[in-house]
Amino acid sequence: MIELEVRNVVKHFGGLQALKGVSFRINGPERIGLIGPNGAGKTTLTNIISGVIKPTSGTVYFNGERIDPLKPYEIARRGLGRTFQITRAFRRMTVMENMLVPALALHPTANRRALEKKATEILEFLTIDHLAREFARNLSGGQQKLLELGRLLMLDPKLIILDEPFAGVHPKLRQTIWDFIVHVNENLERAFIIISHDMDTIFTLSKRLLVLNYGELIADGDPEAVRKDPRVIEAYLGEEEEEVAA
Amino acid sequence: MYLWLALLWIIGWGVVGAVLIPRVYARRDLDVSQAALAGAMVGAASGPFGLALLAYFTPRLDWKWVVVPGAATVAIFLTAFAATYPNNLCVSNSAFVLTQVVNGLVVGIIYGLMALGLTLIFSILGIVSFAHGEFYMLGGMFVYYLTQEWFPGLHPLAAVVVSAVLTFVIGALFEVLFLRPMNTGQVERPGEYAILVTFGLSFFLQYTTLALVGANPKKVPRYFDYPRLAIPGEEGSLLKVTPGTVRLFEEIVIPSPRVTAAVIALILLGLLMWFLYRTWIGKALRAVSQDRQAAAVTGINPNVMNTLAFGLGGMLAGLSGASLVQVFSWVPWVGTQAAARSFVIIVLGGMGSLPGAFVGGLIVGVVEALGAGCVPDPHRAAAYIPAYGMLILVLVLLLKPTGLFGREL
Amino acid sequence: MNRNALWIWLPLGLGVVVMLLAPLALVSRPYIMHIAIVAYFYAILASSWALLAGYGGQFSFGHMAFMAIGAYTTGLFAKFVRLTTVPTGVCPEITVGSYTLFLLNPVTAGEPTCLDIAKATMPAGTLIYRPPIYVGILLGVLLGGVFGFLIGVLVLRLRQAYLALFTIGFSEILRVALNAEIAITDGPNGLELPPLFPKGVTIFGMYFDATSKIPPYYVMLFLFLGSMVFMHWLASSRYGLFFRSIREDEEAAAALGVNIVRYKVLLFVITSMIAAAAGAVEAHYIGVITPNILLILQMSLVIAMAVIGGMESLVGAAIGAILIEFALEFLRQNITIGPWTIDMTDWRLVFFGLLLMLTLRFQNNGLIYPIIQRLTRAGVTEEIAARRRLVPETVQEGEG
Amino acid sequence: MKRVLWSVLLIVAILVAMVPMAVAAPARQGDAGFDYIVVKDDWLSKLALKYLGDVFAYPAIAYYTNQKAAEDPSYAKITDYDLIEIGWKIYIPSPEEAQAYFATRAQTLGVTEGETIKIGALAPLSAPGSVTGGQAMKAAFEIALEEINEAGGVLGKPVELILVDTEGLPERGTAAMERLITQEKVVGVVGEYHSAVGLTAKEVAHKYGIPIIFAETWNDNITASLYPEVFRIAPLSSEVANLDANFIQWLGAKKVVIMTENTGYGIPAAEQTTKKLEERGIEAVTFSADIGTQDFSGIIERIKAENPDLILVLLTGETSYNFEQQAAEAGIGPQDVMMICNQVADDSESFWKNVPDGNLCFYRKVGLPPVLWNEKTKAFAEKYMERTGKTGVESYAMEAYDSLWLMATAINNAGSTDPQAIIEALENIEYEGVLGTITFPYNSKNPPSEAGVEDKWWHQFPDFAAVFIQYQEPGQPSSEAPVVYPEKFQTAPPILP
Repeated sequence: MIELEVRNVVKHFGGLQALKGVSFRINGPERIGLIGPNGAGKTTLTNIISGVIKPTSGTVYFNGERIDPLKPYEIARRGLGRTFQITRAFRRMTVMENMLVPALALHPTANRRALEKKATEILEFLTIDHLAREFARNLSGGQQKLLELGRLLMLDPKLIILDEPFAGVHPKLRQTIWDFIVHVNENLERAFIIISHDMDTIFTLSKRLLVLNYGELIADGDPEAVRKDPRVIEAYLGEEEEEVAA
Repeated sequence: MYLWLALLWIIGWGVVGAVLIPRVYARRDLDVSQAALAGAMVGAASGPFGLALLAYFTPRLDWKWVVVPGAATVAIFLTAFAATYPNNLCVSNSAFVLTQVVNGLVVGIIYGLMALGLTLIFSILGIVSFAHGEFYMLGGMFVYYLTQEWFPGLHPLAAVVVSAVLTFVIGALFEVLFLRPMNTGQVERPGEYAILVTFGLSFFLQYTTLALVGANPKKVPRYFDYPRLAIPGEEGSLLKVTPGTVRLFEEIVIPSPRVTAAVIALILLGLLMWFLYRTWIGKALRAVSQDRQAAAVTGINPNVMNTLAFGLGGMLAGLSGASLVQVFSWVPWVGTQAAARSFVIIVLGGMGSLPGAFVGGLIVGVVEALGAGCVPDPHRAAAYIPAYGMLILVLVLLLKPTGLFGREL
Repeated sequence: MNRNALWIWLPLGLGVVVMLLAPLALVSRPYIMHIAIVAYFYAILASSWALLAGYGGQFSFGHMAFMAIGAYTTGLFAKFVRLTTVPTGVCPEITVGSYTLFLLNPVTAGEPTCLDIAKATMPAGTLIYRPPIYVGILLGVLLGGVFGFLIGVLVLRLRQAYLALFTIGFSEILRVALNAEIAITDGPNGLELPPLFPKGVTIFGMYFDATSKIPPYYVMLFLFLGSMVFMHWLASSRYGLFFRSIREDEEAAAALGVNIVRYKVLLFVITSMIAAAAGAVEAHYIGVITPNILLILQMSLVIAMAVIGGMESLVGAAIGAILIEFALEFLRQNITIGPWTIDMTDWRLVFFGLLLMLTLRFQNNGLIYPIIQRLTRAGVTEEIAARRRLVPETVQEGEG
Repeated sequence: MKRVLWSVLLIVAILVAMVPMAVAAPARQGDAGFDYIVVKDDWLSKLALKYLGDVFAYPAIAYYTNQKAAEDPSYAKITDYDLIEIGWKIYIPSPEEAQAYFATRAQTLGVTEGETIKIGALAPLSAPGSVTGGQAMKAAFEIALEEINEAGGVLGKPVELILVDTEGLPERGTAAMERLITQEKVVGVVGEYHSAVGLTAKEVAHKYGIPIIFAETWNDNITASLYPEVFRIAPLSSEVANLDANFIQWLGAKKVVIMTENTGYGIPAAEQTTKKLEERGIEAVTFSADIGTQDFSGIIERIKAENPDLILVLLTGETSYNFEQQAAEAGIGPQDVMMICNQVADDSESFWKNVPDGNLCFYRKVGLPPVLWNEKTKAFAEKYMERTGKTGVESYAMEAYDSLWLMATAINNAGSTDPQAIIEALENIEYEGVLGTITFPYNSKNPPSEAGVEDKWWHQFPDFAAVFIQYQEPGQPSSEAPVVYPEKFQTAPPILP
């Protein structure tokens, strides 16, 4: 069962209203794109769902349980994984150690060898298994992104939120990431929320799109419908230049 | 007896407030940034009554919610103190209290100058220099050697200037050799590296000085003998000056070297403000402290600014040493306590805040003077001097880590 | 066991054997034994600090304070707590069964304690016991843990320089208080403690008196080896991974399900208890403990040992500590007043400071750890290169 | 790889640096001397290490080269050990020749070849100890050592003094004693400044049965434990308190403030003085401060409010200077109320530099008053002031000097290095030193309990003299400052503020 329900989430930062009552539902292994201009509230929404910040009002339910008052690690253990906008591999730990942290956090008493085997399989899929004993700091930026994805999978999450998974990644590695997302989504049946500024990728990759603008959810539907939505067009008018730069 | 009860009340309810109020506020989705401090203050001042009201109504907490109960707490403490020790000089003798406060303020200005250097370094480089005390020590040592050993007859003020240049050079050199690699990615853990390497520098400077100059205490004669002066007249004068002392209202006596040191410190403060706010380099420094990247884009070389800031910071410590070497006897380990005091001041004032360092210096000066003056047991009063500041440090870090004027952590 | 592992375990095993057998060779050279005991003491402190700061990223300057808490707890316990068969009636006391546990009152030298007063009224033949030493040591360890817990909870929000300053503050307050409260702690004169084995001890039929260095040598050595084994196990278990992930990136670790608060506090508790244990044993061995061990100088010695050995390696820090303790002692030896004088008392700490700075600048991981790492990670680069060829589709370089 | 190389290099460098200190490299035997042409980067000590196995053997090279140069001008003449030029022809002696040179040189110094007699010395030479005191004691030890060896050493052998830094820390004191006795095999130990260190050092001395003569540790308990090995030529803290109290009474003070340091010396001294003053009906209030306190302004205001007739300063080192000068600046200096400054004031140059307003300060000087100085005292004072550049002789320098001479004399009297014999010799000694005639009347033949005195007199030099001196003119050297008390030594009446 994968079911996320965000109900009327509002978040204030001082006088600034970052989210003005956002509600949506995810049911099943969906592949969702979350887009919006800069400052639309995408990262705030992710942080609220993953428990890093608390909403001013509103609630978040995950698989029938209210998760917004929980601590980030409790939410993570319930199967809700996320990455961050910048790469945050544990730089002075080896790739394999990176992979083991979430696995052992989830299953403290699990057989380490079995976990390593599982990690190796994931790394193989991500084409970085030969680097297992290398320190993460010695990996290239793209490889670190791959490592983050693999590490997240070790948490065995039902819902994965990826913040800019393609930003600054070499085109060849980009394909690996893409394949990985599709594979996990379709074969392992995990839900994805992908945040990206890269319109081409996101429109192709996701099956459903959420569009945030000034803290409001202005569109929710399949990519084709969203593309034609006048409110979305209006929100993005004149923003194209910046999007490319980002 | 009353005092202990009051302390028990203050600490007990303060802790309860500091723990409970943030939780209540968090549960109601309210801003919790001030909740711990305000909770502690309200709890300390009014106990369960105030806390219950606060928890029930959860008003928006601004500075009033800290200052008013804070003042009330101080009032409770003072009342209990007065009731317990009615014969204590701090209760019965207002001239005594005033003298202590003035003395504390005078010394506090100089403490503030030294802490200013530390806070300047923090605001530009983002590190705390643990070698700050050694620059203070060196500043004094240079003045001593310049005026007493190398060039006898050199005017002390000239020596102060030379010593400032020397401490600046040492600071800048150290920055180039040991701190610059932090910014070029040659160092794995910049934050920890900075703590340790400045620590090593402190070790190195202190023991090198000891090995070179020995342990005999050194001191420079007072820089200026003041002219004899009495305003308005000898009898009932408001201000009376003799070569060695300055006397206010007949009651408050300040030794003249301290006044000299404080005046030097104030002039330097003025110069520093002019430098930071009126010159191009100063503006560039402030720009770097606000936003490194943006500053770099406008053509400011952040590496040069780092060197400049560390040199300036060391120089400020050196200058406070140079102005105090006529007040205190000087030995190679003289910087240790001064450095500890600077830490207290910048934490209290807010790390990286220039006005904070100055105000913090004044507060610490007064607190130490009052602590030494008022703690009833004469045995403990002075023995605990190093602890008064540290107590402030620990409390500030627990209740309001950003200090009085600090930016968010 | 592969070749690499052999290269690590062989020297380590040899080292342990040497340490175990050293007293045979050193039995007539108690001074070397003494340095060795002190070296193990510093090794425990340096390696537990390495666990706290190198693994956990908690840059505490209060490690010596926990050590002092252990030492003073057992010292005060030995000074003030007595057991007797008859209630004293004047001392604060609790009676359990036929025994009464009571506290002596702090008095200035020369005045009678409550026990002296009570003795007058006690029936003849009343036995008064000092509670065993190990109880005091255990209490010290326990109290070290309690303080570690408190400090750990208090510093949760503080990072790097803030944490360093907070712990300096804590340790200074403790030092000043121990200095000033002379009636209780004997102030700067130091609190005197009974030896580890006040009545001597018999091991394998051999009797060692209270002043013999052999029993304390083994006590300290086993404490050292025991804590090393324990810390090594901890560091290589999941706890070690969690500690290091917290050091690297707290937020990311939390997002991966690591309970940061719990492991941070746990880390403080464990390392404080180890430091307290070392302090308690050392204090009984030396026989006196003064507040001066809390001077920042002493703390910086421990930190420098860990840094020079290698902060990210328990073994590296321990070896660094042992080497430096011996080096400092031998360098100190050079002050001979004969025809030639080289004054190492003055210069030895200068060199030490210079070494610390140079190590940090050019050899970030310390001097010992890279060697260990070279052994543990021998072949990794080759292995990666070899396997890369087997996986041709690997994309070479991203553009991070 | 590069990092490992660095590590190995650094470690090797440390070890290499340690090796020559731990073990002196053995001299190579059987080689004959030879001529040598100086090349780039040579210097004498390097050659000495290379060919003679001893970095300090370079004077031998110079000696033999100069001898050859006298006959054969192709050899260079070495006038400055630090200056040799490339191309010079010098003569490197064989190790035997070098040894022969040192043996003859030693003989000219009155020292016979062969093993030395080792005496240990304790002094605080680094912080937190009182480095000022330690360095003064060290200078005095050096003078005594030179004199002893010039006079032919002890039992016909040269004395080797092994001075160990105790850092003022009791635990370091234990370690230092362990090292001296078990590692260096010293036959006796002298010195120490801090009472806290003395208290632990005496335990180690007792454990190994090695005699120790304490120079400047005043704590009564050091001798009161009745250890046969422990002797002391420093005054007893309680007796000093008595002297102070007598002086204060004589001055006519009614209310006294004692400003003491928070240490093993200061606290008991203040307590004892208070007790003695109370016996005389004089009120006393004690303030105490941490060592290293700089700013006394708060405390000084409180002292002012107590309105004392006299302030007794039991702070030491730079802390005492800080207090005295700040008190003077705040209007309760020695020119405003009577002040007994700390004995460090005896170093008048340092005193006047640090306490320019310190005129009329009294201070207690342990040791003979200058009028009673014997030849030995005068000779020592002259040497000491020349060596240190000071203008006075601190009592602890005198005590350090006497303690070493006393030990040497006792060994000579005993005729052996057996500790028991030395202890016996010390018990019977009557030694003329810079402090006067030193004896230990309360000993195993005359224990304190039988002699009817307190235990603290055990192995204690009882006739320690102490006088009170007053600076009566600003900038006055301590040698010219008059003795004001006791009256039988008085050279000028006290000037009261």
